[in-house]
Amino acid sequence: MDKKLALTLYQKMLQLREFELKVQELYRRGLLPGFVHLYVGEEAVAVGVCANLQPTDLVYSTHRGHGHALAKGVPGREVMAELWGKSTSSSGGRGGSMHMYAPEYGFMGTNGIVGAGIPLATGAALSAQLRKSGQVVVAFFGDGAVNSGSFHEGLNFGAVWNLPVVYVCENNLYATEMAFRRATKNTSVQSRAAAYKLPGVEVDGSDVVAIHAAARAAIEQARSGGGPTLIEAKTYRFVGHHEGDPGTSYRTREEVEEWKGRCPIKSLRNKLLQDGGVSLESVEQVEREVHEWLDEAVQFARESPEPEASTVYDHIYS
Amino acid sequence: MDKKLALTLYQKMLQLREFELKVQELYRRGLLPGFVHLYVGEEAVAVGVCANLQPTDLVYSTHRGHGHALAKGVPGREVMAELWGKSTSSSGGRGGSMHMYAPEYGFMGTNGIVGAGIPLATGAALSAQLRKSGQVVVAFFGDGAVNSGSFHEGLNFGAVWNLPVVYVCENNLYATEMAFRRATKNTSVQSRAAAYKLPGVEVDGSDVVAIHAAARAAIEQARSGGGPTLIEAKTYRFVGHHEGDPGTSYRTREEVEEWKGRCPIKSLRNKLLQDGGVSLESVEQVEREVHEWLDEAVQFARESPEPEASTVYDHIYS
Amino acid sequence: MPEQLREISYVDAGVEALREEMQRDSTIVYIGQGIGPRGGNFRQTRGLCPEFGEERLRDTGICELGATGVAIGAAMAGSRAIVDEVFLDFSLEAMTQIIQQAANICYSSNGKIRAPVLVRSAMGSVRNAGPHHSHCFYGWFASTPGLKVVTPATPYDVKGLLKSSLREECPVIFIEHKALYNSKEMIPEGEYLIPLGEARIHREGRDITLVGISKMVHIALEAAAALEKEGISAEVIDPRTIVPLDRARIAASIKKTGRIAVIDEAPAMCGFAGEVVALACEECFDALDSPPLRICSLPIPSPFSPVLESQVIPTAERVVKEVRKLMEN
Amino acid sequence: MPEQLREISYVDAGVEALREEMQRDSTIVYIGQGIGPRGGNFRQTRGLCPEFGEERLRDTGICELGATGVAIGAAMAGSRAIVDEVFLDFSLEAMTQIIQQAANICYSSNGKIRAPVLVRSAMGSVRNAGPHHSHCFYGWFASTPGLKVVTPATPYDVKGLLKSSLREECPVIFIEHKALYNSKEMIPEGEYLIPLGEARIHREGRDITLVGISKMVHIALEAAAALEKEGISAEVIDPRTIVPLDRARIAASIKKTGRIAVIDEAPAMCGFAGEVVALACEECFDALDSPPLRICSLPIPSPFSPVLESQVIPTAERVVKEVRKLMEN
Ligand SMILES: Cc1ncc(C[n+]2csc(CCOP(=O)(O)OP(=O)(O)O)c2C)c(N)n1
Ligand SMILES: Cc1ncc(C[n+]2csc(CCOP(=O)(O)OP(=O)(O)O)c2C)c(N)n1
Ligand SMILES: [Mg+2]
Ligand SMILES: [Mg+2]
Repeated sequence: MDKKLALTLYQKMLQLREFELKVQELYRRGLLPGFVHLYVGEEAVAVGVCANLQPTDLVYSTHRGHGHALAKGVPGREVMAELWGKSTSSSGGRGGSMHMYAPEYGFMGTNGIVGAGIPLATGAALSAQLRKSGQVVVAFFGDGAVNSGSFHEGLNFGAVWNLPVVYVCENNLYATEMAFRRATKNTSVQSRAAAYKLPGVEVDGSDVVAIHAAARAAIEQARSGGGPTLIEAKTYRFVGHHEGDPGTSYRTREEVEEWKGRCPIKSLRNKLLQDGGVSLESVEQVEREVHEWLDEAVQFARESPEPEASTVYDHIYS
Repeated sequence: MDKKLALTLYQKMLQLREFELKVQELYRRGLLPGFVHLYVGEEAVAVGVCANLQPTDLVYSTHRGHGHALAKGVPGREVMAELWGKSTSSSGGRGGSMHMYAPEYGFMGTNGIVGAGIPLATGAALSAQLRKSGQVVVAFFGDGAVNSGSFHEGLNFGAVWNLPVVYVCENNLYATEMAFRRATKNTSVQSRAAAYKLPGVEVDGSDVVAIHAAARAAIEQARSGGGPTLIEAKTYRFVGHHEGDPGTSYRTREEVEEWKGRCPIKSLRNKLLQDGGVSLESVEQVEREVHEWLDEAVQFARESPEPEASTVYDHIYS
Repeated sequence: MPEQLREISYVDAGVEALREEMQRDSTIVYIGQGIGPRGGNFRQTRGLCPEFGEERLRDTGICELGATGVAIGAAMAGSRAIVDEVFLDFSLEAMTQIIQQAANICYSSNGKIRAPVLVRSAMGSVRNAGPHHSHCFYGWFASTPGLKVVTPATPYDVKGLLKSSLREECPVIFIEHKALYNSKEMIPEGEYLIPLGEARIHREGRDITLVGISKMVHIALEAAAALEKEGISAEVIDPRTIVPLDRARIAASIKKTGRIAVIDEAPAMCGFAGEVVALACEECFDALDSPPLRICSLPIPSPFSPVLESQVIPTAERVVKEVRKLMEN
Repeated sequence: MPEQLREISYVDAGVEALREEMQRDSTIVYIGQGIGPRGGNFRQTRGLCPEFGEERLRDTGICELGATGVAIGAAMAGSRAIVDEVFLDFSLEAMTQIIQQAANICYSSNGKIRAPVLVRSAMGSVRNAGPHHSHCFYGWFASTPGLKVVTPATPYDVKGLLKSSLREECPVIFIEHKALYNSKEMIPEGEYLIPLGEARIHREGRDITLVGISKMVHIALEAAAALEKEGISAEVIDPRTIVPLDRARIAASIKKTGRIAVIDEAPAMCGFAGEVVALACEECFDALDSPPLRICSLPIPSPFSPVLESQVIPTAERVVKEVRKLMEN
């Protein structure tokens, strides 16, 4: 394990975690409009994958997308400002949590519609192929998307046209309260790659280093013309489906606790300190930086103005 | 091979074949409105499958559905009258080739929308399961339907709810002019059953006895609570996609001729006469009966009245 | 004939209707996301699963296309099916099944196959859900022959209309409003049905007829109360069902008042508001003292920002302002 | 300034527009069923594949949902995409992508992401195709903010409007009519563009304005010719694009004639015809000598039977009869 890389991954994951906990706090205090779905517990997936991407590569995300946005490089202050409905964010407060776009960072959007990002990402990969841009596109989606037509039709296109796209399924075992095993008989997502003659890979979603490696291989393959891969990251959300859902009626406390025990951030921290040869001082320095970063983001968002009512007609068509 | 069964299968296949050739002729003479997709060459599939069904079992068909209707027991005169837009058919001329319904024979409809019958059949199977009716439902569909979301979502439902439904894919290698291998990277339909944890079976679609056997097993399994099977019948249409399409620009003459050489009807006739121990006389008797049956159907349809214009508002809601 | 009344919420009225009808008709199966043990995203099936079991309350994965097709197929084959899209927006996944299969089967089969399927969902803006969760395109279903379209505005109407809808032989699109689920009304103790196609006059008035459905009924009532203070007497009518539409009762009201404004959460373009304007012209042109007025959401994708969203959807203030202007002319 | 004219068919006019624009803009990719080597189910891409290759003319399997999403995604990422649904009916498979993704992206992203995707398809009744292949629900797209909707009626309009549509920055729903593909018209030799939002006056008249789009323009013209013999002078206007709608030109015509009838192949309920009625009321109520009239398809699923189908869709005879009745009042 490369020390510098590992520390970067740690910092990034911590940013995602602290960011979401702050969103939770602000939301509960009634400061943020709309609905939010938090990424707490799943940070290793977004961070491990996106660490392999170039700024010009593209990411299509989901309703649970703050982490993807941050991991792809969208500044925390802009994400926070968008959640707050402020005009200073990349989408000017028009989109909110589920419709947040920052193309200047290669972040092509969270999405309120489950599965919708899969064909979109595939199309972006077609565009990259046609333009010979060298870009790779990543589609993140949950286990909930796997039984939808969008998954089926999207992956088939990626395969038959051999497009530079990587499909990353964050299998956190539930879609809202619906256990994946109640929604389908085949609970192995990666095994479905075969239906499209694609390679499928399963990876421990709590292990950022493993994800990083799996994603690197898939992204390199995609970039070099080898076509798509379906990666299934087994992960878990430590929180409810959305803020307001305690997430306890359909999951046992033991199950939640067991997964929390495998926290990707704590694990990496321990590894860094134990066999990684990183000093406690460096780790704490990173942690301080994350908190400063977050404070700045919140302050920026809080102090930013709301959009002007007079702009309501802007950008309907262009 | 049971002699009596084989002769019945022969007769049924010949009915389908002669019926379609008559439709072709009538259509070319401008007597039939709308559009027709003929089943010439694929008769073994419908006949082999439906010979295992009870009258109360249900069939959901496709745009290429005359053969399924006849095989399920809808009288030839009613099918012909529907194609002619006459009031004496089961759908009273309101539906035509692609929207033909005869529930009294368990024929739940042809369909103008590719893939649409798959969820419908699955739902009918849910109803059968809930009503404990003992019915089995068969969904016929082409290779063209396999890449659609309807296939994916439909089969997943059938599997996860363990419904009494059999999915029969008539893989005739083309959807309109589009070769299956251009539409997808994985050209084995049966292999996709695994994605839903269902059994998949491939069968020679020119061999009615083989189809009969495969379908029997699947139907028995479904009826006894063992859940769905995906059957892939490799078949071929000897004619164009619809009347008006010569079907020659995207298929080589050799390919067409090769498949015609494997004609399911000729093959069975030869087998019956050679090792089946059936006399030429009995075969010719069957053939005469088929022609009489057809003549009667055409006469009935021709002489039937068109619907009254005044009935145009009937049955919009009930 | 004094009737026992009690207060109930919009969402519970729906649950009650479902319970009564599922008891009455054992062929009803209810299909959708989170409608089983969870009791519904909006609590719209709370308590039903313990009573009727997971056989009849069928939770699904996220596959509205398949679920809707399955429901229609079950309905064609002898069950009565309910498919819950949860958000109206998600019915977009299943349009082909609703429009092509459900709506046409009865007619195309010459009445031989019926598809008594109820497509349930909740529409409209609530809590800045944004563009993917705020649609109001009920007009699309209304424009499709073969479908009936029901859009209740109050608990009383939810119960009576849902029960009637579950006895129709055709597909019914039943659309509630998310923002109304917690609203309350007094309803009778016992069973009652409301026939589809009967408008409800919420408030009588002399000077103008306000037509609205679903949440806009309440906006209209709020506006009518404010207008009253200015000496303008507004009649408020809720058609309650778009198909069939109670043209007679709406026309009678317009003939009485001489003026009409339609308030609609959908954008005006090619929608329900235009339908009511056309009705007014067709049925009572000579009685019109001023042009029929449409007060609709602006033609803008739903903005997330509260500041922007509040510009888009009709408010009582906007209704008052526009009606006042109309009366002054 | 004499212009070189030549005759061309509706379908070939589209091919010509595509050829010119694909030459001009190398980012255009065309996605759909049978649009490659086959040259299109309606011959709507004939000859393009040999010229531009299968890289840019992408045949797909039967998966309109995916294909449409792919086209939108490509458009978001820097290509200009065309997705051909072939039959308008099949766009029902892809509604969620068109309505939720394409229409909203520009607004929600504050203008940062554009989706210049053209969704092409053919609508309407032809040769008794029946209920699954005859829909005319263009009004649904028109009611969706963020989409433009183009419905050309003639070869001249197809070419000029398709070229303009391929230069828009937003998603454009481009709907031809199946029954018009073989119709012919004289068009200029060279390149020309028709801006979206400009109605075309096909025939001037004094007594009544007939508004129609697509095939109904021709029904209106046929009716106008017949009415002329009865001494009724009808003006025929084709808005050509529903969004943006040329309200000014339509209103000016109504003000001139004092009467208006809208002819629409879609059923009346909640549709385009009501929109024009509302427009007439909003823009020229005082100029109306009689109530605005809707002449639409009957609210019935498309019947296959020719006898029945001919009852459903507006014919010139029906238009003449209804207009005559209107003029008599
Ligand atoms: C088409 C569609 N159907 C339903 C929903 C409602 N919904 C939002 S998130 C969600 C669960 C998604 O589960 P999954 O894909 O596993 O992602 P997770 O929330 O577990 O990260 C559902 C059902 C939706 N947004 N889109
Ligand atoms: C959703 C949808 N898309 C496109 C079509 C047009 N279409 C009708 S039949 C057909 C080909 C079907 O191929 P397949 O399923 O293989 O059946 P086959 O014709 O080979 O029997 C197509 C594309 C349709 N009817 N429905
Ligand atoms: Mg999940
Ligand atoms: Mg085929």
